[in-house]
Amino acid sequence: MKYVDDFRNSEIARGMAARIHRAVERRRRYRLMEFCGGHTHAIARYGLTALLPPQIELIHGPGCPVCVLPVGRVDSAIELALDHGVTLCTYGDTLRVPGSKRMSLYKARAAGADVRVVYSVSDAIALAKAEPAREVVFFGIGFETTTPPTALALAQAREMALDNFSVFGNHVLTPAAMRHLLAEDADQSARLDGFIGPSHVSTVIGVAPYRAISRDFVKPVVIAGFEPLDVLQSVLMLVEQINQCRADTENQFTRAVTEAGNTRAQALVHAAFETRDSFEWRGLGAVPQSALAIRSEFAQWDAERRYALVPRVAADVKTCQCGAILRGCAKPSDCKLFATVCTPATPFGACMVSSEGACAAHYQYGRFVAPALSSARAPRAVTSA
Amino acid sequence: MKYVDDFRNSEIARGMAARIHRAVERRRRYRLMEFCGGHTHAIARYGLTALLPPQIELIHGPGCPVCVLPVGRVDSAIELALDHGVTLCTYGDTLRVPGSKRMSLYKARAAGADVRVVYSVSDAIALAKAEPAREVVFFGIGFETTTPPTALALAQAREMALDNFSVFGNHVLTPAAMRHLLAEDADQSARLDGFIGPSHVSTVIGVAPYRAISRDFVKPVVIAGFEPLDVLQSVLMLVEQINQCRADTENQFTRAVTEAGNTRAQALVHAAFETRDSFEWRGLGAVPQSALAIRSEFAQWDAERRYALVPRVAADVKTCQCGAILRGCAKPSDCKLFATVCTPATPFGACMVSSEGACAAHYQYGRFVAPALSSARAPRAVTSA
Amino acid sequence: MTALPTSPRQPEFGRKLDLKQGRIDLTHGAGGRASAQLVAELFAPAFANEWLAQGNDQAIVPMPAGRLALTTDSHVVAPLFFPGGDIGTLAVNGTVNDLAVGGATPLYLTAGFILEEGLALADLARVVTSMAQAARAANVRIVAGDTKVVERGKADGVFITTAGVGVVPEGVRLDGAQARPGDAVLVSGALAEHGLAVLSQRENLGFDSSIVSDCAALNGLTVAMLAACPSLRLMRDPTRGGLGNTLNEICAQSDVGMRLDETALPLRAPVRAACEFYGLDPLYIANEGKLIAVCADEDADALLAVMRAHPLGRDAVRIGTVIDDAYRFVRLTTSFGGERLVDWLHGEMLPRIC
Amino acid sequence: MTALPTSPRQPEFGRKLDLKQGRIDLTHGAGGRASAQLVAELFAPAFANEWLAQGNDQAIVPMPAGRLALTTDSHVVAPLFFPGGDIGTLAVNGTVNDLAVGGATPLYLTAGFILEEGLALADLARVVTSMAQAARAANVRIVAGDTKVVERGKADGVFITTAGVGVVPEGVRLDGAQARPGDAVLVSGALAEHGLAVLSQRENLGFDSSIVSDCAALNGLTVAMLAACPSLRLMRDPTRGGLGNTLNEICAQSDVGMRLDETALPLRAPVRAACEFYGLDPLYIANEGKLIAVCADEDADALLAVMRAHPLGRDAVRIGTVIDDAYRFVRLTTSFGGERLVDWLHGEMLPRIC
Amino acid sequence: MCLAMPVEVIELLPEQRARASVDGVTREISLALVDNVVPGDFVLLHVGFAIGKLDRAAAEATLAQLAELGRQPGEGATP
Amino acid sequence: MCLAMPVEVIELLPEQRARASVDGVTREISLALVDNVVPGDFVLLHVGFAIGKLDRAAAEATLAQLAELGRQPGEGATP
Ligand code: SF4
Ligand code: SF4
Ligand SMILES: [Mg+2]
Ligand SMILES: [Mg+2]
Ligand SMILES: [Mg+2]
Ligand SMILES: [Mg+2]
Ligand SMILES: [Mg+2]
Ligand SMILES: [Mg+2]
Ligand SMILES: [Mg+2]
Ligand SMILES: [Mg+2]
Ligand SMILES: [Mg+2]
Ligand SMILES: [Mg+2]
Repeated sequence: MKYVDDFRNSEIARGMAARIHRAVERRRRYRLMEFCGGHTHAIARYGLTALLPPQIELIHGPGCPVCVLPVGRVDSAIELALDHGVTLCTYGDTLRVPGSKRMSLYKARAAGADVRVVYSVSDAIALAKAEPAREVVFFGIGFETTTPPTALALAQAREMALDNFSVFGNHVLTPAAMRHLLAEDADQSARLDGFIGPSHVSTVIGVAPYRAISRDFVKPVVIAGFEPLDVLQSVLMLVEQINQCRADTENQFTRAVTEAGNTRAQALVHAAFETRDSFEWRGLGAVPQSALAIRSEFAQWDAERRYALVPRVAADVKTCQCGAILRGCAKPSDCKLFATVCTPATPFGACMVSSEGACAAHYQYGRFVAPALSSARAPRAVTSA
Repeated sequence: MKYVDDFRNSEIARGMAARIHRAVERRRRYRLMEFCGGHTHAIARYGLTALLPPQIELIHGPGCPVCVLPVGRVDSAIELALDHGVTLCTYGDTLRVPGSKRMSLYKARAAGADVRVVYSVSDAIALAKAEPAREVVFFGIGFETTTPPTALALAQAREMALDNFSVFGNHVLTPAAMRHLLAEDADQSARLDGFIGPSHVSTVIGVAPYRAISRDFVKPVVIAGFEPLDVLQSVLMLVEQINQCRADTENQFTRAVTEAGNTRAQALVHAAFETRDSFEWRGLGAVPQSALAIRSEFAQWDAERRYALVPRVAADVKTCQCGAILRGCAKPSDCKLFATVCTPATPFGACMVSSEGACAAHYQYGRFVAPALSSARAPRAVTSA
Repeated sequence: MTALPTSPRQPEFGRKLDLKQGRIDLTHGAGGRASAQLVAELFAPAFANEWLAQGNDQAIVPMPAGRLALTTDSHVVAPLFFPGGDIGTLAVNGTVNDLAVGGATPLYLTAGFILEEGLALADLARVVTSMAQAARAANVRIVAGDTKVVERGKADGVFITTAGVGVVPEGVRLDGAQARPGDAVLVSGALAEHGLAVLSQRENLGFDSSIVSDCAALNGLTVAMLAACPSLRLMRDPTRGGLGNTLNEICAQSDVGMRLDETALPLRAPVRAACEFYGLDPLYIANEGKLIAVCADEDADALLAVMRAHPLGRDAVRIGTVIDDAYRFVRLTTSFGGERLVDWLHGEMLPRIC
Repeated sequence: MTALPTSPRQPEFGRKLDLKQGRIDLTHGAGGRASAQLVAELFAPAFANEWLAQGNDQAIVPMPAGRLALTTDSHVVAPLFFPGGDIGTLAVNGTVNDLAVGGATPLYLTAGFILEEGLALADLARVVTSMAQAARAANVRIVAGDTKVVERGKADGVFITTAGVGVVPEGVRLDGAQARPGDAVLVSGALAEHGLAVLSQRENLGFDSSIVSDCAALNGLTVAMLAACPSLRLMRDPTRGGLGNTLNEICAQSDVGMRLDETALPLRAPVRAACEFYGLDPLYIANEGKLIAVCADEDADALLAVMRAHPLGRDAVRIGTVIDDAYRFVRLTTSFGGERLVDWLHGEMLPRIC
Repeated sequence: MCLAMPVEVIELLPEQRARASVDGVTREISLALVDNVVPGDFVLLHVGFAIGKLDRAAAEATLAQLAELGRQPGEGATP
Repeated sequence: MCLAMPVEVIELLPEQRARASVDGVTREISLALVDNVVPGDFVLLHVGFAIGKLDRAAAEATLAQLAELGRQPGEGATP
């Protein structure tokens, strides 16, 4: 795969790792948060931690748009599908996300809801066009990367006067979450020495939003591609900034991120969405200015208005350590539920929901010494493939 | 079964048969048409022909409301189900009735039509009530026996303002068909010495309509129950009338038929239906005044109007001898198609469609010496139950 | 190594399957953790036996000497539960019986489940329990299985396909082609009860009656019959298509006809009444615990005596005789002394108005 | 008697089945004339063999000495036809392979069909023809079958449940519980091609590629492997759940762990690309013509040589080693020299955005 | 023909409905097409509706007639 | 994370659509979110949409940097 495999060269990776080893100052700690699940994935998938010197600590951030979907929004999606009888079109990632009372869209389907996995919002538009008697709701989730297609769908729906289509909007904003992590308490800010900045999000929003963060919080940010060499190079760039006491925003992912980003996509998003005052993130709680709402011009295509959804408040599971993990204050193995009752098949918290979540990644890729395993000792399988 | 098994006593039947043997005049022929399929069924099912003296010839009439449904009306039912996308509720008997181009409601189902077998028109009403988004059409077929429930359903639909329900009306009138058989040509009339008159039809319409026929055509009619002893007694009564040169209408089925019939049912039918000028009968062609149309007061619940059905004219299969058989001029075994390509599984004509049709009854119950069998010599079954 | 148990084990499942409130969803069919849990917590304990417990892609089982009998049936009944049984009892007994009527001793079953998303786990558990009970009663082991889940609207609750393996003892040679003119035709009991028990539960058609499915495993009865009657030509269970269709199959295979005596046909009063209600012919309605036997005329009485001594053959009767007939017709002498044909079933048995 | 043929025969069917334009309707499942015609004109000629032709409720077949292997799988793939095969080839090969990987010689299959009303007869005929071809290729006989028809919307075209019977030669003892630390883990060829070939045909997901299902019968390959390698511990076909799930099953059964080498995993370029497109992990995607083998380390090279000499094992490679591991983890050494777990599959493999 | 059978009404239900029974088989039927039915009456049932009452006296009379007519000549029948 | 991958546009289609290809796997994508794409261009594909163009010169430059940075000390790297 061109422009993919090149960035997975293990020979170069070893050289990069050696260079990082040489670059770190022996007594110093480098606490770097990779904001995005994509980076978490690359780190776990390629075992990058093992290549890095002990001075570097990677902290998993809240950068998985599926994981951070709060219980209340999942409940509303289930309400749409079960109680309002709509056909809910969704990306495959959301099916296992837990709502309250152990519900999920998988279970809602089993209970009779019409929930369909789509690869693209275009599939939902096509379904609504083909079957005018069906009410189609698209479950819009995702960061700035995924928002432009949803914005385009809203524009198309209006243009086509497609009145059996609407969007349940849950798009969230990454810079707001980064700011929140840094602003919430001084300790937190003090614990982070720099950010590995979003990759594909930045393709859309460009470099500018991070420059402001670097300046406001005096933190270095390096926008990094999702391939393992991208991550290593960005770590090196952060180490160098920290050594030099700089706090700039730099761009490692120059092949896909420009200063201004994708202005066409930004304009589409701006036309269809406005910023919410506040939005709940699973694990983080309410984060100001961190999500988008559909503009009133599109009220007819806004499922929240169309079905008069009442905001649902539902608490995260108490013993779940996600909040601390997402803030960089705890590790998955610190959670009592990890790999006992909370597993990728039966996730409790944000971090276990998507395979990119910190707990899921640790479960799948990093659980070399697992905690005491559950005592379920079931008989062997009757069926075999 | 009380009032059923009593009328199936074979001991008494043998005595009745002996009495009929004694009653017939040796040189005379008694050509008796049993109008109803119910009688045809009893005759075949109990092997009554074998009990009767050779002087008595039983001729099968057109008395099966399913068999006489013409191709065009079946085509319209299929059109409703396939092209108008309605849910067509029907009695189970109609599924195999052939329309044109080898279609049937069975095949329409296979092609995607929503065709549901109901036991009663009430089931269709209940479905329409329960699912307001569904257009439910009841395929109303049958003689005077089956018409009152349909009339009641129309009245209920109006009362409940049930606007997703309608009736595709094909109810037909037996006295009109009897008159037609007698009136159409003098030969035909001359060939019949008397009628075994309808049983459950008469429960509804009473005795009066037949009195007029007896008078107008000088033919004896005996209204007879459907059990074998009823048939035998009625044959005896007809033999006696013929011997005495009488042409009266008599009532053997006194336990269920009164002079006036069921006036409540008649009133309901009259309120909902009016007589059609003419109606096509499979095998008989157009028969004047022989069927009911839904009155204009119920236009909204009349599927013919609601879906603007264009009357379809489609010819019966040419080589089919049904017309002659229904007129009493031929027997099933006279037809080249009988038991070769025309079988109960693949019926061509009216007489093979329902198990009460003359050809089907002969196939099922009376085909002791079959014609040359088809040469299909397929290998044995792979599946077994 | 730590003190972990040394026996093989499943992945961790987190919480247990909710067999009361839970439902089948697509993950139960995806072959991963949820599939393994369904097997571990439901199927394996219910069907427990050493071969199943091997957990391989195939069960490897011992086999006594003799020829092998193989059969399969897919089961799709609606509703899943009916008076006298459910799809689980049916799936076991239907396949056991197809082995038994071949003279085989049923030994092993396999079971393939196709589950519809949304199926209540409680219903599945009930069905599986029924299967386990029926298998114990019939003395067969369910040694291999498979489970697939399809989306809602792409199945109807649960379909179960069972296959059966039995061994045919030396000297036993039953065959549908062995009926000879003069042979006696016997039936082991009252007809049409399974089909009507199912029908009685259908929406819109529902009626109340004492009719209960006759669903049962016939291998006990067939063993007794084989031991008692060396002239036994064939046995068959008149399931789908009923007595009428099954006898036509035998006539076609053996190139003979049959003459039945209507007055001998064992029909209970509620069965006759329910058939009269809906215009159904009991001769074409399914049985799931009855068999037809054909034997030499002279052995018929002795065989009937043996059948009647078994609980499942208490009402066994002779219903007719095999005849020579170029057309291979099944002819019925009516109670009136007339005759009619009992033809192959055409179409379905549906409630009729005429 | 007249000059009628003396061989058994079907009822008259009137006109022949329209295998071009016709569709399955409910009468084809009612057990009467239409059912018999479907069997006579489609299934019987396609699967023709003497046991099937007996037309009894069970097939009675000869059986060589040895232990018996039994297996079953239900097949529910959508769409029914995909590059490289269809549900018919799958239904035969899937069951043949479950026998073959147990060291058995597959001999007999049974097939239960559940058909949806409205299924095009042409599609059914195509599937049945594929089954017949696959059975011939695998040298197995389809000796018993069953067909049910359910109403439109209560199935998905056609479901096929096959059961398989094979014989395990003396001396062959494969078992998923026999893997021992130090053993070599081999795979017979490139991974994930069946699952992706099916996915490529799904509406909304459709992509074009050269990816073709690997669906094939492995019994030729397994015979060669058994002959060549006395230390063969076990074989398994990594179907639903893919390599990842299947290796976890083996580790659970054998109470061991495994260490795989990522660079050794055979993945063709289009498979890697398609997985990248949709966020799928090829380790969990189904194969239908591949097997995993575990053997003593010292025999691995010889076994690989034998496998590579067979057309279905041309790309066989060693992918890892069995290790002692209390947690029975499958660990993958990444191309970067890191390590990750290859866990049991959880949920389904669905296209993802993140 | 028109399938119909005599059934005994065993219980009146609201909305002109009733339970009817034959040989231990019972189901709900509609009485909307007939007047003055009470439990114990027999009605003629067709497609779920009573289409007429059965006149038990007439039934018995017919049966008596049939018994008489069906008696073999040697059995001392009245003419 | 947000799954996205570089794909090569091989054919422009009507309505701002295109065929894209990676290693012999092709599918239709939407170009509605990007400007001035021509066949041969690489775009970043996410949920069926090109969300940005890939700057091939920048990519090559990064690769060159990486090759340089990744060279082991003994290999004669420039600082
Ligand atoms: S293991 Fe589960 S419960 Fe614990 S922090 Fe992670 S997601 Fe939350
Ligand atoms: S056998 Fe068929 S074609 Fe011939 S008259 Fe009877 S119904 Fe018509
Ligand atoms: Mg397998
Ligand atoms: Mg399986
Ligand atoms: Mg059977
Ligand atoms: Mg069968
Ligand atoms: Mg069978
Ligand atoms: Mg069976
Ligand atoms: Mg369903
Ligand atoms: Mg299997
Ligand atoms: Mg298999
Ligand atoms: Mg379907």
